[in-house]
Amino acid sequence: MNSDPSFTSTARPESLLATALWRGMAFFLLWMLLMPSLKRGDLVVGVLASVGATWVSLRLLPPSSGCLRFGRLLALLPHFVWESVLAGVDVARRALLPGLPLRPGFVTCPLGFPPGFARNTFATITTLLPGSVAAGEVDGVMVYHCIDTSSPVVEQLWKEERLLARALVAGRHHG
Amino acid sequence: MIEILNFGLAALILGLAVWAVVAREAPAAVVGFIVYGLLLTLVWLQLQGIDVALTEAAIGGGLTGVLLINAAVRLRSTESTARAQRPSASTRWLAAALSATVTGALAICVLALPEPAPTLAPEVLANIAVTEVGNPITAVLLAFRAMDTLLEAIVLLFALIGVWSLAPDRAWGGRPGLLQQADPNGMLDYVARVLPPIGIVAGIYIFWIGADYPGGKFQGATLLAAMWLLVMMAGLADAPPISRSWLRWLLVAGPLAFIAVGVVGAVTAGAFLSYPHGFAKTLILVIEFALMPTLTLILGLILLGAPLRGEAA
Amino acid sequence: MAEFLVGAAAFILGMVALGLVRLLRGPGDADRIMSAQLLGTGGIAAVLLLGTATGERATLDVALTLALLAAFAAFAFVKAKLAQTPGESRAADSQ
Amino acid sequence: MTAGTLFGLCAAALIGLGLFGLIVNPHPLRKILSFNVFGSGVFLLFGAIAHRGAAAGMGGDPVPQALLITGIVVAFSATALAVALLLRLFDQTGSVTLSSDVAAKAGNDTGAH
Amino acid sequence: MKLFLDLWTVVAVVAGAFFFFAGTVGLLRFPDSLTRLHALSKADNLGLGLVVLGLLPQVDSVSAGLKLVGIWLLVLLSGATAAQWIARTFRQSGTDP
Repeated sequence: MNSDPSFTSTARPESLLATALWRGMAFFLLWMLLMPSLKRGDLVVGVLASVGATWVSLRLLPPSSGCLRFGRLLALLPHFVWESVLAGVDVARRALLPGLPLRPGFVTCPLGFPPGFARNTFATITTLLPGSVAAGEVDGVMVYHCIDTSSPVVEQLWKEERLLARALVAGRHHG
Repeated sequence: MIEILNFGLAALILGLAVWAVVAREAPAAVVGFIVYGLLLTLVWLQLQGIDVALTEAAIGGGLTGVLLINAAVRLRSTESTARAQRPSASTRWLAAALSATVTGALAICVLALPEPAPTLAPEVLANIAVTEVGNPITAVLLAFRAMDTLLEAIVLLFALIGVWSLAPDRAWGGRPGLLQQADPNGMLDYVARVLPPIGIVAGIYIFWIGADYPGGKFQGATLLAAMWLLVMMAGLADAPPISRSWLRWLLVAGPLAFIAVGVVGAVTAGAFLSYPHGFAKTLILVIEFALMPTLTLILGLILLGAPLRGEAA
Repeated sequence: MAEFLVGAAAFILGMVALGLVRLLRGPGDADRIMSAQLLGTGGIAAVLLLGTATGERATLDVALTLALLAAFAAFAFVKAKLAQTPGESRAADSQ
Repeated sequence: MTAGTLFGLCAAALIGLGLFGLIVNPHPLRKILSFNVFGSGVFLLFGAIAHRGAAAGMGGDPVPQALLITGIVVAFSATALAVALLLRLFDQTGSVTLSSDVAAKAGNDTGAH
Repeated sequence: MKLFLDLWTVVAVVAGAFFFFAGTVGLLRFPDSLTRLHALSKADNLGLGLVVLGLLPQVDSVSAGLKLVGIWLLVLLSGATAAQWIARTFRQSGTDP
């Protein structure tokens, strides 16, 4: 698997404790969002739930598997929301106007992200973008199903990849 | 407007039930049944039973669907022989006549229900303050009809023992279910890594809020069990061997705590499962916290089925 | 406003119910699962609309439960299918 | 027509449908599925009656609603047990027929070795 | 202000309902299963997003609004991953890429 070094070398070594604290805070925020109450019992159960969730998340996604930079992802959010609106409009047009071209097919798209968490996140986000649904990989190269193979899908995906490389830090190894 | 919605829902539910009964292939029928469960959730909302809607969403839409679809795909090869054994036309007509009679009789009963309807709601409201919980359903489940809930937990345990006892002799004490291959680049793996922590927070929230608002241990435990199953389906964790003593202790911890509280009630308050004055909420919480892990484990393990592999696998 | 929200819920349910034609006609099992997914998303939208119309906050928890389990059946289904056909499974992919 | 009456009638029809499927479907899995339709019909009938008992500011009578939750969970465990039995029968004999002569024959075949 | 917010709700919910409609038409009309998957994974996720957007001014607290958005994100995650998972299974079992 030859991946572009620029995608992996940016992974700074995250200490286990720092990751655990960040995630624990995120889960506690989620709890407060679900149950906006400051009663003592509610807070205690909330802390217990966050600790449990953090423990499970550290086992499922150890810090070495890569991370998201939430701030940068948030900055990209308007772009992706707009793109997914375009995706919906695109599909709606093709569904409702019989005259529009429909040339479905597969394209392969070599990506810089190594396999693992970062690439799966990229694939999930791009599935919501216009014209492409990720469909697994062949020999380590991503395959996309396109609704219109005459449109420049691969170039579009590469553009998104460059944007997302800022927010997604690939891990050192699989998983 | 609400009538249109209700009529549409009723029509859709009937159509899907017909499909689940008559569809040619079992997987297609099961998918219909999953959709049916989802629409039933909406019906429960329309009938003002939010607690029931939550249960249906978690169990009807989630766990039952997984259980049945798995079985339908595995048993696909047996369908053609079964189709050949279809009962004769006269049997089918007889069955149709019987079913129509039952439906007719029930419909007449529904239309002849007494007015005003008998209800226990005022009694529940008058006595709920004693239990110190805010959700009347939880008060019924753990105070007014606590015996039902205790027996239910025991029924669940017996069902699990029944499932386990179907194990072939060589696999007794081993791990339930088939070994799942991990697939590190697949999407199931991705979801099974990202979703469970969120599901844990949500499941514990649904459990905890049940004291005062719709929710409770069954719904919360179902969510937790579903997350556990997701992780096992992706091959990220294996099911524990059923001979482990920690597992068996956890499985009986809930009912034992329940019975212990009941006995305490018998001594201090004069009747089995009655709570001494002022301690109702504390004791209800003790039961809830003890039942939660038990229910999660039972609901997850019962879905995995009988042990099929030795411990080492 | 409540009347409009209930109407919208009824309309969306009607729309996604039309997609159930795929449940009847298939042709494959995947098409059937897709129509169930469509109804799942539409059902969540209907729950949210009805919950807002009645002002009952707890309906949000129903929608949350549905959303967490939305793709569960689809995953279980594909997993079961892959287990049935070991020959053509992941060998092509992940070397 | 009130929601209670409408869904009560709907429940009566579901019970009939489930009963019909339980009798005429030869495949055990389809019998389990029909049984679940039957069961949900019973629950819905119960729920419709609970809804009619709305009083004291509650949307429905909480006692039957609480029993419904118990019922749904127990029905799930019964379904799981039935499916486990069925899969075990399939693993043992390679078929899932409930017809006694065929089952006895299959049982003899596997018992031979 | 109330009128403006109600108008916002009506517009967004109607737009959301429209995308559910379009998704259904796509699911019924598109020629093959993989193309139908596009209709599923894009149109109705957008539909749900617009419904959520429309409901935001109608809920009584910020946390309820954030919960709505969170539910939408969960549906996006499960919808997009299920779509990929189905697409991959199709590619492997059916036609070659």
